[in-house]
Amino acid sequence: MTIKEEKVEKTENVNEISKESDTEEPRIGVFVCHCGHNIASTVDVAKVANYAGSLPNVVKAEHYMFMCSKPGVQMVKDSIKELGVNRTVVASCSKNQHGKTFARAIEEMGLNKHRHQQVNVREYCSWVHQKEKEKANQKAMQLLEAGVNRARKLEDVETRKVKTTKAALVIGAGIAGLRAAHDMAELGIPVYLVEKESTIGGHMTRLNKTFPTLECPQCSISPLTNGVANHPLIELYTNAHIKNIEGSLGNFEVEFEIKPRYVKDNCTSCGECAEHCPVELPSEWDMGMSMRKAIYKAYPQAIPATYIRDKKNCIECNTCVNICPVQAVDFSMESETKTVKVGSIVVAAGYDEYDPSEIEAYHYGQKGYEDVITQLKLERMLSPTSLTNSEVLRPSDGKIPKSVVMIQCVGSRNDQVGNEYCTGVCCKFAVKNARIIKEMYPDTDVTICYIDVRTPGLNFEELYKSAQEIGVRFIRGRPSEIVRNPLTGELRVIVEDTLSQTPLQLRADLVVLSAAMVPPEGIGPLGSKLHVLRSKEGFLKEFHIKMNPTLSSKGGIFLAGTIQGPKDISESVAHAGSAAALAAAPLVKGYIEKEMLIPTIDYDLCVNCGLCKTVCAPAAIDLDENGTPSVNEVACKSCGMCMPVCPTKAIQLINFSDDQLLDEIIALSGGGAICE
Amino acid sequence: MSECEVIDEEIKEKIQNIVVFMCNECGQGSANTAGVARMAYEPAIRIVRVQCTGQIGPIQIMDALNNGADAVACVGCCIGACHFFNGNLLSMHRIKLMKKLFKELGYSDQFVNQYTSRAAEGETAVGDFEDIVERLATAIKEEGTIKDGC
Amino acid sequence: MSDIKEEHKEFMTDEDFDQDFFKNIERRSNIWKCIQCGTCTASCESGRWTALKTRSIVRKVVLGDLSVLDDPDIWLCTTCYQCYERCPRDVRPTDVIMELRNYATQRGNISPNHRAVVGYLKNTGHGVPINDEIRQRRIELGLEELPPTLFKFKEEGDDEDLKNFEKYMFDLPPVKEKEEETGGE
Amino acid sequence: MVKEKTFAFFLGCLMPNRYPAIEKATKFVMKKLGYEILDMEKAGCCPAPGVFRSFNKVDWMVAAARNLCIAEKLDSDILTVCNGCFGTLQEVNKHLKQNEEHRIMVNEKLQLLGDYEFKGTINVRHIGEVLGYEIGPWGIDDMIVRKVNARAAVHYGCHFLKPTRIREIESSEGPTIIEEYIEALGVQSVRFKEQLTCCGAGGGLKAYSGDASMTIFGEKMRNIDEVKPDFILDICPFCHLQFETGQDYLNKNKECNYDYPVIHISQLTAYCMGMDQEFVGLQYQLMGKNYIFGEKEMKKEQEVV
Ligand SMILES: Cc1cc2nc3c(=O)[nH]c(=O)nc-3n(C[C@H](O)[C@H](O)[C@H](O)COP(=O)(O)OP(=O)(O)OC[C@H]3O[C@@H](n4cnc5c(N)ncnc54)[C@H](O)[C@@H]3O)c2cc1C
Ligand SMILES: Cc1cc2nc3c(=O)[nH]c(=O)nc-3n(C[C@H](O)[C@H](O)[C@H](O)COP(=O)(O)OP(=O)(O)OC[C@H]3O[C@@H](n4cnc5c(N)ncnc54)[C@H](O)[C@@H]3O)c2cc1C
Ligand code: SF4
Ligand code: SF4
Ligand code: SF4
Ligand code: SF4
Ligand code: SF4
Ligand code: SF4
Ligand code: SF4
Ligand code: SF4
Repeated sequence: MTIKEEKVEKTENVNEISKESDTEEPRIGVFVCHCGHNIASTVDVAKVANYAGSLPNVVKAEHYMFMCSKPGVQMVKDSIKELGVNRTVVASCSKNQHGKTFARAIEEMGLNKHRHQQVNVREYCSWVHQKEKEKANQKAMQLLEAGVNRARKLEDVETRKVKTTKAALVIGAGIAGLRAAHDMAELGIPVYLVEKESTIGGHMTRLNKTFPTLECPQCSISPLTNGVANHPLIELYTNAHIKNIEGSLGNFEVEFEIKPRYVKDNCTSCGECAEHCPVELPSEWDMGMSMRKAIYKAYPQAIPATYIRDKKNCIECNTCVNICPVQAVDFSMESETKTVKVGSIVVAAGYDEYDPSEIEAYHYGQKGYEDVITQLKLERMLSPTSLTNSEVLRPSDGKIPKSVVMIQCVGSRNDQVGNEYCTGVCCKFAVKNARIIKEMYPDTDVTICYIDVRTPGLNFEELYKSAQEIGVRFIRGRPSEIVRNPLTGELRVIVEDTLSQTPLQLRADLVVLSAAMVPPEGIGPLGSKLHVLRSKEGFLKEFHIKMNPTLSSKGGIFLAGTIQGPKDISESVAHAGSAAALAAAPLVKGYIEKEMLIPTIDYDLCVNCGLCKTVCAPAAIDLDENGTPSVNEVACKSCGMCMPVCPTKAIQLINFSDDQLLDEIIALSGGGAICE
Repeated sequence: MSECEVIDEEIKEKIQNIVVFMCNECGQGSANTAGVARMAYEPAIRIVRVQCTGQIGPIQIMDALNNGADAVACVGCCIGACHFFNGNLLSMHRIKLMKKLFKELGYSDQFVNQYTSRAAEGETAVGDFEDIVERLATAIKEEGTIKDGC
Repeated sequence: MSDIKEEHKEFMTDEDFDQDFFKNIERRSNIWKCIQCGTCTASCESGRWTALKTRSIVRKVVLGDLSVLDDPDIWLCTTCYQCYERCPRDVRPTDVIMELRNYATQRGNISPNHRAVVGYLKNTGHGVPINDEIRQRRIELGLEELPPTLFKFKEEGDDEDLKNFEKYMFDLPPVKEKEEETGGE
Repeated sequence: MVKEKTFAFFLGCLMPNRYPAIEKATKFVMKKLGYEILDMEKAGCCPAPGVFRSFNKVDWMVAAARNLCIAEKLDSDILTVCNGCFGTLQEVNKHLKQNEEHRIMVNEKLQLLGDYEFKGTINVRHIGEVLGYEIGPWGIDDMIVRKVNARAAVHYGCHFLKPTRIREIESSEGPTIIEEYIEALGVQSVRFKEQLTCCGAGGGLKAYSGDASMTIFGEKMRNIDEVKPDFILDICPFCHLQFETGQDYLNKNKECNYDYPVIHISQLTAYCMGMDQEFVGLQYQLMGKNYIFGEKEMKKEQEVV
């Protein structure tokens, strides 16, 4: 299957723009609203209207009881028809409340809606200065004058339709990426799913059981993995890496490289090759809990099922080549580069488990401390396919531990290692695993040392309680260190039980560190290829934490799952669903409509310094090979941040230019007509 | 707040125009909420609607002061909640530099300030306005108005 | 310092705390961020054997509980810096305790032994002054009888530095009426 | 720029006034290593970080700055052999270099004490770091004439490595600098339980509450006794004092029977460089008076060949 690439046509205008706006003489109509008594009881509306009438270019100045009423709106319309008014100013309530009403009115009369200027004399004046009528009056006049000044230079803003490419890219095939890819495909959008590992499913496939229901993750995820692998609209690329991304919302061009597996797709997954391969090494996927060969499949249920040869460790004995019944092994395979066009991108690159060796007092990874492991390793130990046969065995001597101590917040909530955040998931998985161990080995003491137990939400406190009920011991205190007796090799966890103020030494046959979830390896380069910003913790940053937690800083690029910050599976799935819906919307619609409220660049002034690009968060400014900037009209968010950094005032946001603002500022600073 | 009341009338009379650039999101929102709730504040406050505080630079600030404003302030969204990603931080940084410059030139650094507000809470905007006036009044008391310094 | 509370007092109230007292303490904002995790107490080699509970001391500072200044426990810290190294909120409890001791000193809470050490410093320039036995030993080892430190110059009549030292440095408040005897060698 | 291969030798209190043998050994070692050692005339107590900093942090800084100024006048980095002196002088030196406000304050008060002004031109070094890193196990081999075949319980003390962000020498949780160094002298370091804990002397505790100090120390000795080393090796005269008087105290009051010699890194190094056992000064110490290095002497490899 190949995805049909739709031809992207040029953008098209939605509204007609009258080019005369630059040259014609402004004829301004001013309307002051009483708002019943709301404005009129504080502000002398007649006087204000009168004053407006005296300002240059004002051809009509009136006041009326309710400007938003039908007759009020009609007054505005009439002025256009009768007096040739080409810019309107209404001094009434806020832009949010009725600004749109009047803008729509003038649009109906054939004027561009951006020629209306709303002046807020209610919320900003009469309502807040009820006791100071004199000053309120003066202020209202100033506000109005500022509005008129602003109106004088208002320019037309066009709205454009931009065609979008009906295809999407998903980066990362963990649970979040799979969910997003599947959701979009179900909406009829062709999806390219790019995964860097040889298999899909991400961390979830490595877990033993998932909280809060203690379900088998393989069972819950396999309908989705199979669904994705077999979906006619999804093209899956494993062992693949993003090389380059260009373009913006609606039209991206993505280049990625697919590394060779050295096994062709006709592999039947019979396993003959691996069985005879002489090279054996610890499996990364299993965190060293099992062995794999140089030609291997990460785990039995792995998708794609095709085997892969690990070129680095292979000794090229050719056994596999010769033994394969279908001649699938092919050492001549080479990496392949593919370029695709997509309209939206969903990034679902997931997380990594924090490496606790940084916290030296816990001695993780040091000689003699083999029995200090992380929760992910414990998950692998417990899992049905593990080397230990799902038993919990001490790495040092293979015995079942009589006491297990779990340490919480390892690498989270820790200013010294630079991770201030609470991972929010580790309390839940520690409680889960503690309960599982206690159930398996009732004679084993299981202790969780915590600072706070954070198990909010439906079913999670219940999980916590169930762990308490079966005898998991909770100690409120963060262990200071794990000490090893050099004579006996015995480990002890030193902790204060803060609730009873007792310093304790806990004997521990096995110590399990609840390590934080941190940004995945390689996220830096990927982030810069995408031109999206990262949070201080290194995750990709959402556009707005409340209102848009799935959009990235750049339009058209969405975030799904833990790449935006730590989450559990349910949250990752929900997040991915939201990302998929938002990413799909413009593609399903086929176009995006955009007001061209964007900056223009005066190339006579521009000195190609590139400063505007550095502050533009949505990466809407492109520099060509000479360093000459141009504004990507689709990506621009109309923030105007590029303006003040420009040393030559070359870049100016339409209708918010320095020049236009100056006129308004003059009036409001007292430098206007009234003061003279 | 209470200190606001002790500002003597004489100084208050000197404060006529304070230009406040408020962003289109939380800034405007909070000022509108304050209005709806009829929360009184100093009439000298003159609000300019801009897209984002990140749009305001020394040009606008100096334009205002040169044309007679007694002080200038920018009011944006809360840190981390900027609707244009990080415009408020950019502005904050810029205003910090401007304050430094003012000080070096021998002016009070209270003629320009940066604030945040929340759209749903008029109090935040009014609190900002009160603080602007208070700081300005103190500055005027100690060092005179910016016009005196000219 | 006594552990017995006034009998009629059932609760501590806001009046029992001085919220402002520690407002000038260094790195105050970090101290306020303590999450009472107990890493410091667990790290504390002194606290294992003594009444010193580092976490509780930090807590009292946060609360503004001035009794901490009369608490002999703050003098039990050996400045081993173990808590300082490990505190996840970077509170640096060792520094906090050192600063509390400064405040306690101003209140006259100084043990007689510590007073004596300050006395030695002011008299000889050394916290641990030399004695005749060591003078002899130095000669045996082929060293100068007296090291070229302040004390030697004082013996030779050049004691201006030491005098200034005595005059301007480490002024301790006078001995309190009922100063408790504390152990020590 | 400070002079090369030259140190202003900061004596402190305990070394010259209690363990002059360490002073002797250090001078011997540094000379053999080709360093010039300058006397710091009119230096005083560092002053001790636990005690004096507790009373008045400002005065503590001023007194330390006075010592630093003496070395600045000599244009030389300071060499200390004591964790306490190192703690105080290094910390104040770094702090005053960075903190202008405090520098001004301290300099104002310094004028009262004489002609002193802190400029921030020198660094403060510890013998452990000079031997362990600058000379290094790789470099010491050429300098020694004999090796000592022994098992030592190494005690780092607290202020040599901690606070790590100020000391910037090595991690405090699993340091190896001293172990690697003494290995080059033939001495094997035996690991014991809770090796890196405090000896219990610091922070003014020894003076404040001898009992508490001895309780902490008692545990330390029990852990050391478990591995039966030939001697205890330290890098600080104050720890040295604690190990000496502490063993004595435990023997007298707690029915213990310890007699572990306590040896400073300078003493060990000096012996290996050929200084006579007599000058190592064990005969003056309370513990292990009869310990003789030579009994277990090891030939250097070259000599064997
Ligand atoms: C010990 C432990 C136990 C847990 N237990 C539970 C539990 O019981 N219940 C629960 O709900 N949650 C649990 N979680 C959390 C759960 O693992 C995560 O919520 C979930 O796996 C997140 O899925 P994801 O798709 O966001 O990330 P991931 O699973 O990490 O998937 C990301 C995918 O992106 C790929 N990728 C990364 N970078 C790139 C790149 N540059 N290019 C292409 N591909 C890339 C990765 O290879 C990976 O396949 C647990 C976590 C841990 C650590
Ligand atoms: C004190 C408090 C503080 C909070 N602070 C924060 C915060 O700071 N940040 C944060 O992220 N979250 C906060 N929250 C949580 C936040 O309020 C919720 O997450 C969010 O409002 C949930 O939105 P919702 O749309 O799901 O539900 P709701 O806001 O409850 O909306 C449900 C709507 O459905 C309507 N409805 C109900 N039944 C029917 C029916 N039968 N037919 C038709 N309509 C119906 C209701 O009238 C209502 O309009 C806070 C919650 C509380 C209680
Ligand atoms: S490569 Fe060949 S031998 Fe190996 S699993 Fe596939 S089909 Fe079987
Ligand atoms: S060629 Fe490589 S992968 Fe194949 S069997 Fe030999 S070692 Fe294994
Ligand atoms: S979820 Fe629990 S263990 Fe994890 S960081 Fe938060 S409080 Fe610590
Ligand atoms: S219920 Fe709310 S307040 Fe209580 S622990 Fe849970 S999240 Fe916190
Ligand atoms: S207005 Fe300027 S800074 Fe803002 S998005 Fe557009 S180009 Fe970027
Ligand atoms: S900042 Fe101004 S001068 Fe510099 S590149 Fe951008 S538009 Fe051109
Ligand atoms: S280690 Fe730090 S955060 Fe934890 S209780 Fe002690 S001072 Fe507070
Ligand atoms: S520095 Fe003091 S309080 Fe901190 S662990 Fe050491 S002895 Fe305890």
